[in-house]
Amino acid sequence: MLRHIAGRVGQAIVTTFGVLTLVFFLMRLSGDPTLLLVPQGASAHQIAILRHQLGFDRPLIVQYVAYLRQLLQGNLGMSLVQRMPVASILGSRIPYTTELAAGSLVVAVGIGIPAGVAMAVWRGSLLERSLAALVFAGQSMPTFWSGILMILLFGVVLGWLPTSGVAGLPSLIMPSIALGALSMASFARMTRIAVLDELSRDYVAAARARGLSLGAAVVRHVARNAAIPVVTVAALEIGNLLAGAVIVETVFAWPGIGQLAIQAIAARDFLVVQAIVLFVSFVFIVMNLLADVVYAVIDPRIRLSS
Amino acid sequence: MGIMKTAFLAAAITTIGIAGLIGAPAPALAAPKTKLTVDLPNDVATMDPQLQWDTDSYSVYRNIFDNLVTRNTSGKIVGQVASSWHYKSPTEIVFTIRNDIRFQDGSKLTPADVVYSVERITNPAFKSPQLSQFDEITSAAVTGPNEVTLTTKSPYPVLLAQLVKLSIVPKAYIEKVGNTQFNLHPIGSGPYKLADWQHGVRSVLTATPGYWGGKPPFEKVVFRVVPQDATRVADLRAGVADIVRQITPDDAKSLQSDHAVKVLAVPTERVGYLFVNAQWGPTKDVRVRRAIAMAIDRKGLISALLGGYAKPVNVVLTPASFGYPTGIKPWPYDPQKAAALIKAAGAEGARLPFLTSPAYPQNIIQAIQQMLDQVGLKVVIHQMDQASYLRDRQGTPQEAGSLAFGLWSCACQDADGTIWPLFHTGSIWSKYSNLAFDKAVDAARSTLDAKARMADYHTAFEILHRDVPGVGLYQADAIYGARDQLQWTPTPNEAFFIMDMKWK
Amino acid sequence: MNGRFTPGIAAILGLLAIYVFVAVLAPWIVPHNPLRQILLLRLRPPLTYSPSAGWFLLGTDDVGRDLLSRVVDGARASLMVGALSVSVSLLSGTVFGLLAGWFRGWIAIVVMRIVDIVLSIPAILLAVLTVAVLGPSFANLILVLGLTRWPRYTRVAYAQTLQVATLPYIRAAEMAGARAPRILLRHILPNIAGPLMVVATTEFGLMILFEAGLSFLGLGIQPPYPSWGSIMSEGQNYVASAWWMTVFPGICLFGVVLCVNLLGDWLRDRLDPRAQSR
Amino acid sequence: MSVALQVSDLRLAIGGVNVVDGIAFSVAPGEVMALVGESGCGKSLTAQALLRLLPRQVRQTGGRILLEGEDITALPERRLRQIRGRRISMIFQEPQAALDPLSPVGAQVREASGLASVAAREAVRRMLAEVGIADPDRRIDQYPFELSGGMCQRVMIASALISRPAVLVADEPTTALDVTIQAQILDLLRRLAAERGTAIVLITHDMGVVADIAERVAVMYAGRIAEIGPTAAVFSRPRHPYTALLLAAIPRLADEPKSRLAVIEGSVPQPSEYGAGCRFVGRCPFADARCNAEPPPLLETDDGHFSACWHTERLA
Repeated sequence: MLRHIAGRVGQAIVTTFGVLTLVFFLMRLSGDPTLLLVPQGASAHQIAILRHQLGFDRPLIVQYVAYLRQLLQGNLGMSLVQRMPVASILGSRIPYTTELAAGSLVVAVGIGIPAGVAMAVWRGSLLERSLAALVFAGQSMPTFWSGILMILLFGVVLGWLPTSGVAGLPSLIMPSIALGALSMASFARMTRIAVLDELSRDYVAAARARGLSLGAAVVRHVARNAAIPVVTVAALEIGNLLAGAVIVETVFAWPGIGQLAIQAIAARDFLVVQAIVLFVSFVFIVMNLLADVVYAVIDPRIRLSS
Repeated sequence: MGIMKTAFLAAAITTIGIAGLIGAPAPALAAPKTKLTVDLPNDVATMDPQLQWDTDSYSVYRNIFDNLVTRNTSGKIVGQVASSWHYKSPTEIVFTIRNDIRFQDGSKLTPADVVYSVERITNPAFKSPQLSQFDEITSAAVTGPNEVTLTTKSPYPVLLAQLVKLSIVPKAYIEKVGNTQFNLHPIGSGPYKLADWQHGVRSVLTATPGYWGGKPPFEKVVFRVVPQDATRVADLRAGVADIVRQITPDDAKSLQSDHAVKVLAVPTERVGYLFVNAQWGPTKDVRVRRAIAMAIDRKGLISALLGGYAKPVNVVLTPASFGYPTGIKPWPYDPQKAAALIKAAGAEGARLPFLTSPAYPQNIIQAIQQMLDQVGLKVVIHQMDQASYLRDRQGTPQEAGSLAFGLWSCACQDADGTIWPLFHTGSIWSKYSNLAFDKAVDAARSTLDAKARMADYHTAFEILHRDVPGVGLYQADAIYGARDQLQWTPTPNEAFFIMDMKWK
Repeated sequence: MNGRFTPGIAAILGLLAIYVFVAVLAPWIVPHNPLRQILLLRLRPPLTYSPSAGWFLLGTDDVGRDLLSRVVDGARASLMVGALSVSVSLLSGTVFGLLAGWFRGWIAIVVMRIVDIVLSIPAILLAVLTVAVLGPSFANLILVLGLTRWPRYTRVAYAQTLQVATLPYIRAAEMAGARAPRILLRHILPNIAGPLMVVATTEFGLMILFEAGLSFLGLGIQPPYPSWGSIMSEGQNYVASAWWMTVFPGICLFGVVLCVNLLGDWLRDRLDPRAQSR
Repeated sequence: MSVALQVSDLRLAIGGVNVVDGIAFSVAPGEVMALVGESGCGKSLTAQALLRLLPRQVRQTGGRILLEGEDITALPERRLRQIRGRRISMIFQEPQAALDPLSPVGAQVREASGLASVAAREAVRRMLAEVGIADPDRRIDQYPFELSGGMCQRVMIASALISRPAVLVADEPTTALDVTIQAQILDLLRRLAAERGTAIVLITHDMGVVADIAERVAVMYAGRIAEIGPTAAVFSRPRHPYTALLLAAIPRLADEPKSRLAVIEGSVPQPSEYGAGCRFVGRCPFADARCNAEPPPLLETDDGHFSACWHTERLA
């Protein structure tokens, strides 16, 4: 188990390094923030001076090595646009994204998993078809569209919920639904397949032959067995949620790292973008390791064999 | 698990904290208004006033800091930290500094702080993007008990207009805490001080007791970040916000039917213009450029798309700026003649790349495209993000496209800040070269004699009118929406002084 | 939902056919020129009639263009973006996956590591970044979407190829002297085409959503040409006053993506032995 | 003679075709009755029907199942749940697949006992001991993956018998096990049947197993019973050509228990290919016009020995 985890971490480090490198060069190829920073009337000479002072006239490879060196010392650097340590910028945004991701997971898991179980148990019924339509509807809407319409309906017309921004739990509801709807279908589909898979196994028939009802068999035996692939999906979906958060946070003016990422790319705030990508990779790794731990908790074959 | 738990906890605490801060939106009518809520489209980029001058940032920090000089509501430059000034020579200007100003930490504002502020922003090592606005200044020195003298390279007529943007920062405090801490926890001498700044969410200012300029009208001012136009308007209607910055002309029109709110609009020095590349492509031919000028129905654009919240301009400058010429008539709107000119130039069906970014009004750009297509051109819109737009627009004549829409403001209300960078030979914005024009604008930039400058600019604008390296379209309004009780007159330079506001 | 050909699936296929039909015939069936602006008739609600210009069944947009015509014409852009970008990513992703699965060793290590790298950058960020580098154009949009999504196919193609390559008849073909390209194309590709088609189907819906998302950020189809995403993005500021600009293209987009997703799910059930009834 | 289970005229249909077509048999307490046939003959469906646990697409279209005299064919699901595991229970072909991999085996045995915790644990422990599991105190908390296949089947048997049901349906209980283990499990079943008076319906395709354990045997072919009777009689004097061919196919080495039914020429007809007459007609050496036209009835040839063939006399 430990060796397995070490291997995973090693792989993840290689991946993260690759991600960082890719993003570093992509960002540098897209220009630099100097033009965005200077007042409109600045001359070419004045722009060149600022670019030099900011260090963007150095060869790319020099900038790259300097960045890596700084990173290895645990320093994410200073945002040249906001003139603040990148770590503190990120630190102020991460809680919001965490909040949003948690809210969306509640929506996605809370609807997706029961729907998936129901779809498997009542396979071929009208209920299955209706649930399928529901979860796929959630996945088939552009988040910004459903977001805008929700804002219009619940925020502007009905006035039940804050239109956007951060204002306690009520303001979390709409963004969570908009974002959670995306993952809901993945959870439902995976749960359905996993439960169907398990339902066809002999131990379910054996449990029923012992006098258990189908419901009791699902609760006592199927649920835990089916949970294993679903946990894998959950770990992957966290990544998808972070990607979806980019648009949702922009629509709802939610001050998380998704919104920050778009703003930072637009502003060519390189170090902030790189730090966000680093953070996302980190979350990926942690989630996958967490999934491994959950497997071990659920499955005695993993727990006891290590 | 630990990480998740901590994050959740942090999130929960944030949520509770925010819920407490926002409180009830609708205040009781009887109690005096103590808290003003403002919706801005963007967060403050930096609280350090010497790092940039974007509208959202200075809407906030300009209430924390006093500047050396400022503009009054009628647009005239008046003293703020300086009580008066005089030119000792064409390159030396002497300011008398008020001695009754204190910073928010209680320390006195001295001439040394003024000198420090100038030296800080002009020090290349500080990497201020604003350096270019002040790099004509060669030295700043304390020359008397309450006196500071600034020296410029050459006679520099726009100096005072540029100094409107110079905030005075506390030397001792910055030297103690450093630039990063100063940016996060700024201290100024203005009517408000920063109480809380949640990045991307809000900044909260509270009134400075005993402010030298009088009692601030509200105890507390909350600036919220609300990027969506529609949401700012909804907040205003719902009473969640008392005043919102930057609403669209369409929203302004729809707000007129709501009696609880009002629209505050003022013509600014911001000019909407169409750049026409005189050094590359079909528009190298002056006939094509003139045809473009004649193909655009500016009045139609303004009435249909800007809801009247703009005024047509005759040149690439607004009347709010020094140097706006009176006698020059624009090219008349005449699509037939334009089409004929294009035919004569053999440019029928010529492809004109039209650069733009999401920062500019899309409907105007598409309307211009149709107007130009109707006279026989083929305009192709290239929409890219702002950074790429600037890179291409400021690149070589080939990269800059044939056309580009721009909204120009030099924040100095002077022709020098507009047509010099836009059209002077060798400027990064200019894809045009005319030595007579260069001579006129160079002359206007190096004399303090207002009459002579006016004459120079008249000459310059006549040349531009003939050569059409750009088409002035309109003077844009700054449009604010406010609750009806708020008394305030917005200014052409888009200052956002809480001190000038009142609640009725 | 269980892999059989039901009336529901027939209805979905029929609806998709209508979409494609409308998209192909758009230039001939639009009631107005989708690019023609009438500034005096901007932001008119659905069912507006103008004596000079005729009916505007779905209203007009913010520069007075007929919304119905733009939505119909937008179907073309949206479906084209979906189809072309899926083709690009399907093709490149499959080639990499086949090669990695066939040759294994360091080629597989390198390819699959790149796959991991690309997949661990949130797709929309990668797309925004790449657009910033390449500059926006229709071709670049396709390229960007394709380049962002190919790893999905590579993963599937790789896993399937590994599996299929060990089958006896492949080994037999190999021993009989068939060369790698021939084996890959004639024997392995047909065997892994099913799962790839399932991925391609759901990706198609995703790409349409993706284009809309990029348009929302101002980086999609170039104006004045309409795509559903760009119409909605132009409409977002008028959502309170001119809801039709946001609602109608959104419904069209929702409809097609829903159909494609349901179709993909049906295909998956048909092809995935694990989900078959026992 | 008392009867634990009596099945009469059982018909099961998939999409309108009777895949089990009117079979009938009965089992006495303590008796082992084998249901033997090739795969697809309907023996497993019959087993599932006995517990009323048929797959959804299968419908019972006729017949009665009497469990200790009570007809369970019409009982509601709620009553059936009280019967399953208490009065009739089942064990499966792959014991490891029939146990939930994530639950301790003891818990799964207890599930069938319907007892509360403390008493249950002791009951489970005793039951495990009874099915021959050494060190039941340790095993009770172990997971299926920690147990061997034979041990798992013992656990299954324990869970099936802990409530002392009248009937145990054993669906190919030894097929997946090693030869030596197979014999042990069969011994165990025989012993328990005798000791507890449990009637066992043994589903198998293995004539060797039948010979080893069953007192009576029913040979199924294509959804019908071809021949039924005491094992000794059927083996010594088969009265149906199918049985005869099956027996002939057993390798001569008498103690070879792994004999399979695979060496008869031709193949079992698909349900869609069933004709009007005898279903073995395609593979039968005696087939004639009558066989093609009319299904042969199941007639008693000797005492307790029945066969469904128009040509029984030719096998005498």
